[in-house]
Amino acid sequence: MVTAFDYVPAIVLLPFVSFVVALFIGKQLPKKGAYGGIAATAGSLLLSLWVLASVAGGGAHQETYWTWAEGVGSQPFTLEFGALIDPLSALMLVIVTLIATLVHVFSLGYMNDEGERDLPRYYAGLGLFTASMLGFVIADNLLMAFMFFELVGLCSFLLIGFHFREPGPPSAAKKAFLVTRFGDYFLLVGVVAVFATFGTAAFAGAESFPALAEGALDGTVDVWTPGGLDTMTWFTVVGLLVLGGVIGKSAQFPLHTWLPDAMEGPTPVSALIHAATMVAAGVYLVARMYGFYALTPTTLGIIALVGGFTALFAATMGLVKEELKQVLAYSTISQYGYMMLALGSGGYVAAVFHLTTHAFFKALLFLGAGSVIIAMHHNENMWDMGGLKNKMPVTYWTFLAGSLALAGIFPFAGFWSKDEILYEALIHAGSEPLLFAGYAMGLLAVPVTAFYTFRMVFLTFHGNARSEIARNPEPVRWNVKGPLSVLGALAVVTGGINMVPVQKVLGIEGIDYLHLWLDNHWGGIEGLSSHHYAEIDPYSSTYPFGTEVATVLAGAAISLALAVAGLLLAWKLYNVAEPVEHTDKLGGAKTLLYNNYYQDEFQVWLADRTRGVSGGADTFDQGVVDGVVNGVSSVSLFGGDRIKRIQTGVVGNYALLLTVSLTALLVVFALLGGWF
Amino acid sequence: MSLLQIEPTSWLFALSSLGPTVVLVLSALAVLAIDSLSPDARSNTRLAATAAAGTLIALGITVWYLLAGTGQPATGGAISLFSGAIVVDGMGLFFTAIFTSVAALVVVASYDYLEDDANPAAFYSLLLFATTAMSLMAVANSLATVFISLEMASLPSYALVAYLKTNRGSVEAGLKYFLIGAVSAAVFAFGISLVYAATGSLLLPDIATAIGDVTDLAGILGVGILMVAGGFLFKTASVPFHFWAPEAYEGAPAPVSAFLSSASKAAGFAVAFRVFAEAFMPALDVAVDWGLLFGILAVVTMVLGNFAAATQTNVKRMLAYSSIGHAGYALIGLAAVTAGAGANNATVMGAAMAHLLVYGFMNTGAFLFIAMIERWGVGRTFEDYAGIGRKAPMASMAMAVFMFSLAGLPLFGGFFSKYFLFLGAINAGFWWLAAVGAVTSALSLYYYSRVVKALWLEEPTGNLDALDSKPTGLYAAVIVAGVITVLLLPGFGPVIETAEAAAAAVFA
Amino acid sequence: MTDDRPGSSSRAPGIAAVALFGVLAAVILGSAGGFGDPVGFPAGESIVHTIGYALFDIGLGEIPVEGFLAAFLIIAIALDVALDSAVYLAKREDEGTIVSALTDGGRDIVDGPVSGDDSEGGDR
Amino acid sequence: MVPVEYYLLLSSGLFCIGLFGILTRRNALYFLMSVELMLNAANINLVAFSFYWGNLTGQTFALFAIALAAAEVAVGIGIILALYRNFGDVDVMQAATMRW
Repeated sequence: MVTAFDYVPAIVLLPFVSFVVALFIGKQLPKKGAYGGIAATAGSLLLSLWVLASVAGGGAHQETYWTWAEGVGSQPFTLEFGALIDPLSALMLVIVTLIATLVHVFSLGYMNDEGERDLPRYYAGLGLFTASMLGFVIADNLLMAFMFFELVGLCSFLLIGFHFREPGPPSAAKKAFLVTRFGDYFLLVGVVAVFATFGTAAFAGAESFPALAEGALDGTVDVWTPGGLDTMTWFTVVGLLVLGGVIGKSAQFPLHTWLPDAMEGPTPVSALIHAATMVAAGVYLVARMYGFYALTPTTLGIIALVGGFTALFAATMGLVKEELKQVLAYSTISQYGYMMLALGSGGYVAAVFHLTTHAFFKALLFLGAGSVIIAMHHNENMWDMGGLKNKMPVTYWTFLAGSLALAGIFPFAGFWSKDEILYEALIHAGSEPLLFAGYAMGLLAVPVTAFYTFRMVFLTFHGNARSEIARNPEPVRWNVKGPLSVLGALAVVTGGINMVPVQKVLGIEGIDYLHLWLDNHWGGIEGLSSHHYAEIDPYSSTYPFGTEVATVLAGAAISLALAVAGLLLAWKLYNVAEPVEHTDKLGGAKTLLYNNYYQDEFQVWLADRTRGVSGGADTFDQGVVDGVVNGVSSVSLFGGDRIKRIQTGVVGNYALLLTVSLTALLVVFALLGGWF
Repeated sequence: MSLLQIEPTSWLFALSSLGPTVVLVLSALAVLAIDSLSPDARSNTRLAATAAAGTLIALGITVWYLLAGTGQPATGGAISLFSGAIVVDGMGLFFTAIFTSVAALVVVASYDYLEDDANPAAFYSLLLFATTAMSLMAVANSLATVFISLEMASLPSYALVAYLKTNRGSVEAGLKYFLIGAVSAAVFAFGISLVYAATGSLLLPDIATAIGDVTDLAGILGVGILMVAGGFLFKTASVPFHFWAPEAYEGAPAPVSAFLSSASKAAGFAVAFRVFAEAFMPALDVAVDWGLLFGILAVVTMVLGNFAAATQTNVKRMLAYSSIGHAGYALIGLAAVTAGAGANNATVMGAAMAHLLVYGFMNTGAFLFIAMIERWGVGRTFEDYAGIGRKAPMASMAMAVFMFSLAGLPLFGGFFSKYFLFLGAINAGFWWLAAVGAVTSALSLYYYSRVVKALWLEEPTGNLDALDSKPTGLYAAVIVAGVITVLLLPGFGPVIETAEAAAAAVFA
Repeated sequence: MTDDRPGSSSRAPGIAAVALFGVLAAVILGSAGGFGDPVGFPAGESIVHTIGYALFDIGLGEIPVEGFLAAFLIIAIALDVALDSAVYLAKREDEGTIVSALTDGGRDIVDGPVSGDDSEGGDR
Repeated sequence: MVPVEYYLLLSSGLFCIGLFGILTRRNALYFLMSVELMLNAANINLVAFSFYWGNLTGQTFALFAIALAAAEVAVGIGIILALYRNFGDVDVMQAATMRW
C-alpha cells in the first residue's frame, strides 16, 4: 500500500531537481527554468497536502533514510538522515511549498518580464533554497537540521547577492551569510554538546534528546555533563548555544543586522526568506525541539525577553524608514520577535499560529511591494509614490488586507495570532514575573506596528502621486496579481483556524483547530504534543482580570484598541493629499494644519516624540548594534594585523622568537613539573 | 646480556609489508634513471607519467592493505620489522594513504606547471623521495628512524621550495625554511639525546617502559620531550615553530606549497601521534603534562593562524596562514589526550587523523587552484581573482567547494571532520579547545568567503584572456580533489571508522 | 660578506641563548642527584665491532644495542636525496633560463643588476 | 670519573653557544656552522649516556646524526649558493621581501 509518507523524500527532491535542471540546462528552457520550478514546487505542494491529510487521518511517521557514520569505541556517535512527519512538520511543509510556488509564479512577472539577466542562476537558487528548507523541515534529528540550516544560509547568500554587478548586494549577501554563520557556530557547538551529552540528536521517540533530558532532570537517566556540572545548568547552556543559531537565522536582537541589508536581494527572494524559509527556520527549530527548551526556565525566560525586546525595538525602527522594503524588513524582525516571545512564554501553539499567519501576510506584503516596485520602475522610496490606489487596485486591496493582518486588526489573520501570543504571555506572567516585561514590550509594539504599517500604506497608495512614475505606473500582469489574490484571501481568513477567543467567550467547543492539531488530536507522535509541552514547561496560568473569559476579552480589547489607535494616528498624519515628514513640519506648520489647533499641536508633539524615540532606536541600531558587529570584526582584523606583525620577514627574528618561546615553555613546564 | 634478541630480517616479508614505500622509492629512482639515461630526450610527459604511476600504485597498495587489514588487529596486529625500528599498522597505512593521494594530485598538477621547465626530473624525483620519507615517518617506531626519516623528508622539501632558482621569492622561501628547519632539527636531536639520557633507549615501546623508572630525572626527560615536540611542531607548522610557513608556502611554487601544507603537515602529525601515544604516554604523570602543552599551543596556533589569515590581501599567503590554523585543529588530537582513557583518546586522535585526510584533499585542491592562477599569471590578490568564476567555472566551483569545506560548512567533507574533532574534544572534557576551534572557524569563514565572493560575485578588474588556455593536468587534479572533497561527506563513515580503529590500536 | 663588519650584527638577541642555557643548567643541576654510577662497557669487548653488528641487525657482541638496519637503509636513501637536492640547487643554469618563473611570492625590493637579470645564473 | 651531569652541562653549553651564533650572526655560513655546533651538542649527550647506560644505541645513533649533519650542510650550501646568485650576498637578514 502506497502511502503519502513514501513520497516524503520527493517533496524535498522535486525542488532539488528543478535546481539541477535550471543550473545545467536552464538557458535552453522557455522562461529560463521558471516553469520547471513552478512545476516542482507545485508538485511538492500537492504531496505536502497529501501528507497533511494523512497526518490528519491519524498517521505520523518517522523513518531513517541514510546512516552517515557509525563511530567506534566506547561511545559511538551514529549520524543519520531521516524524516519526522508530525503535525508540526506537515503544517510547515504546506506553508513552505505554498509560498515557494507562489513566489515562483510571481517571479515570472518580477524577473522574466523585467528582462533580468542570469535567470537560470536565479531559478536554480530558488530551487535549492526551497529544497534545503524542506529538508530542514522534515529533519528528524538536530544534526541533519543543522546541515540543512547551513544550506539555507548558503542559498540566501547566493540569492541576496544575485545582483552581484551592483555594489550593494554582494556585501549584503556576505553580511547575511557571516552574521547568521556567527550564530551558527554556537549552534554547531550546541549540536556537538547535545551529542556529547545524550549520544543522540533525534527529535522524537523515547531515545530522543528531549526525552532523555526530561529523564535526566527526573533522575531516571544518567547523562554526561562537563566537569560534573549540574544537569539543569548544563541543559541551559546547551539550550542557549542552540539558541545562538536561532537568533542569527531568525534575525533577533543583536544578530538582526543582516536582515535589513538583505533587502538588496530580488523582492521575491525577500518574500521567500521572510515568510517561509530562512527567518522562519530559526523559530521552527525552537518549536521542533520545544520539548527540550520547555525543561529549562532560564532559557525560556531569555527567549521571551529577547523576543519581546526585538518586537518593540525593530518596530520603532520601522517608523522612520523611507523605503518600502526596509519597513517590511523591520516588521519581519519585529514579528519574529513576537513568535519568540510566544515560545518563551510557553505559548507553543500561539507561536506556530503566528508563524503560519505571518507566512501568509508577510509573503503577501512583500509580493505586493514587489508589484509596486515593478510599477515604480524599481524606485523603492515611499516619498516618491502616492496615489497608487486607483492605478493598481488588485495590489492595493490585497496589500491592504496584508497590512490589516500585520497591524493586528480584527478579524484579519494577524489579530488572532498576535492576540493569542499576548494572552499567553499575560496569563503566564503570574508564575514568572519576567514575562510581564515581555508582555509589556509586545503590547507597546502593537500601536507602533499599526502606525508604521499604515504610514507605509498611506504613503504608497493614498494621497497625490509625488513623482512622474507614480502618475503613470507600469501595469502588472496576471502572474503578479494571481499570487497576490491567493495570499490576500489567506491573510483574511487564516485566523479562522484557531479562534480560541471565540471559543472561550462563546463556549463553542472544537473550533480551535490548530490547538487540536498540534495536540495530536488527529494523530501525531508521542511526546511531541502541545499538551506534553504544557505539562513540562515551568508556567502556570493566572488570570489578572478575574476569570478566563474576562482576561481573554480584556487582552483582546487592549491590543485591538492600541492597534486601532496606531492606525488612526497614521491616518491623521499621512492619509492626506500631500503628507510630509513630520519633523519638517514645525516651521511652516500652519498651512498644513487642517484640524483644530489643540489636536494638531498634539499630533505634532506626538510625531516629534515618536520620531525622537524611533530615530533614537534607529541610531542605536545603526550606530551601536552595527557598530558592535563591525567593531568585533574590526577588532579581529586589527588583532590579526597586530598578530601578523610578528612575522617580520627577517629570519633572525624568527630564530629569536623561537628561542624565547622555547625558553618560556621550558620555564612554565619546569615550574609545573617541579624540575628545578 | 648474551646474544641479542634480534631476529634476522625476513627480507621478502619486510619489503612486501613496506610495499608503498618500496614502490615510491623505486619510482623516484626510475625518474632519475630516465633522466640520466636519455638526457637529451628529457620528456616532461614521460617523467610525469612515471611519477604519477608510482604514487598511484603506492596509493593502490596502501588502500588494499588497509582494506585487507594488514597490520591491524583483525590480522594479528601491527607488523614489527627491523628489530622493532619500523612498525606497519593501521595508522601508518592511513597516513601513507594521505601522502600518496596528495603526491598523486601534485604530480598530475605539476605536469602543466613544469611544462616549460628545463629540468623537471629533479622536481619529480625530489617529490617522490619526500613522499617516501613521509611514508617512513608514518611507520617509524624508534626515535632513530623517526629522526632520520624526518630529516630525509625535510631535505628534499628545502630544495623543492627553492626550486625556482632564479626567482627571488622562491629562494628566499627556501632559505627561511632551511634555516628554521636546521635549527628545529638541532633542537629535535638535542631533545632525543635528552630522552635517551633519561631512559637509555630509542625504541618507542622501550622508552615507555623506562619512563616508569624515571623519577629523579623527570626534569631531563621533560626538557627532552619538550624539545622533541619542537621538532614535530616545526614539521606541522605549529606555533612557535611556524615562522617558516607563511613565507615558504607563499614563495614556493604552488604545487610544492600544496604538497608541503598537506602531506608534510600530515607526516609531522603521523610521527607525533605515534611517538607521543606510544612512548610518552606514561610521561604525562611523571615528567611533563604534554597534553597541556599541546592544548596551549593548539589554542595559540588556531588563533594566530586564523587571525593573521583574516588580514591578508594575497590569496596564497592567506591560505598559508589558514594552513597554520588547521595545524591547530589537528593539534587538538594530541591535546585532548588524557592518561588512562584509551577509548576517548582514540576517538579524538582518530578524528584528527580523519581531519588531516579531508584536509589533504581540500587544501591540496586549493593550492593547486592557486597553481592554475599562477600559470595563467593573472595576479595574486583578492582583487585579481575577481570574476574568474565566469571564465573558468568548473575550477572556480571546485575552489568554492574547497573554501567552504575548509571553513567547515556542513556541505562538504570538512564539516564532518571538524565536527568529530570538536565532538571528541568535548567528550574528553576539553570543551575549551572545541570552543576556541568553533570561534576561530567562525572567523575563518570571513576570509574564505572573500575568495568565493571575488571569484563569483565581482566584476573582473583585469584582463582575463590568459584563462583561455586550459591546463589539462591542473584541471584534472583540481576537479578530482573537489569531487573527493564532496564525496567525503557521504563517504565519511568508513574514513572515521578506519581512523578511530587505527588510533585505538595505537593506544591499546 | 656582511657579518664581519663591526656593528653589522647585534649581540643583543644572544641574551635569549644565554637565558636558555640558564634554564637548562637549572634543570640539569636540579636533576643531578638522579644519576647513579655509569654502567660502562664490559672490558675486552670491541665497541666498533658491536656498532658494526648493530648497523646490520646482527645479534652478535656482548654490549646491548638496538638494531639500526632500518636507519642504515633510510640514511642511504637520505644521502642520495641530499645529493640530488644539493646538485640541483648548485647547478648553474647556463644555457637558457627557467622561463616560467611562476611563483608570486617574492617582490622585488631593489632594481639592481642582481634582481634585474634573470638569465644571470652563475657566480658574479 | 667525571660525573655524568657535567656532560649534560657541557652539551647544553655547546647547544646554547650554537644558538647564540644563530641569533647574532648574519652570515649564512656562520649560521650553518652554528647549527653544526647544536647538532654536536646532541652527539655529546648520546655518546656520554651510551656509556652511562652501558648500551651502544647512543653511540651508533650519533654516527647517523653526523651523517645527517653532513647531508644538511650539502643542501644548505646549495640554497646559500642560490641565495648568493639572487641577492648578491649571503646575509640571511637581507632576504626579507616577504613578511606579515
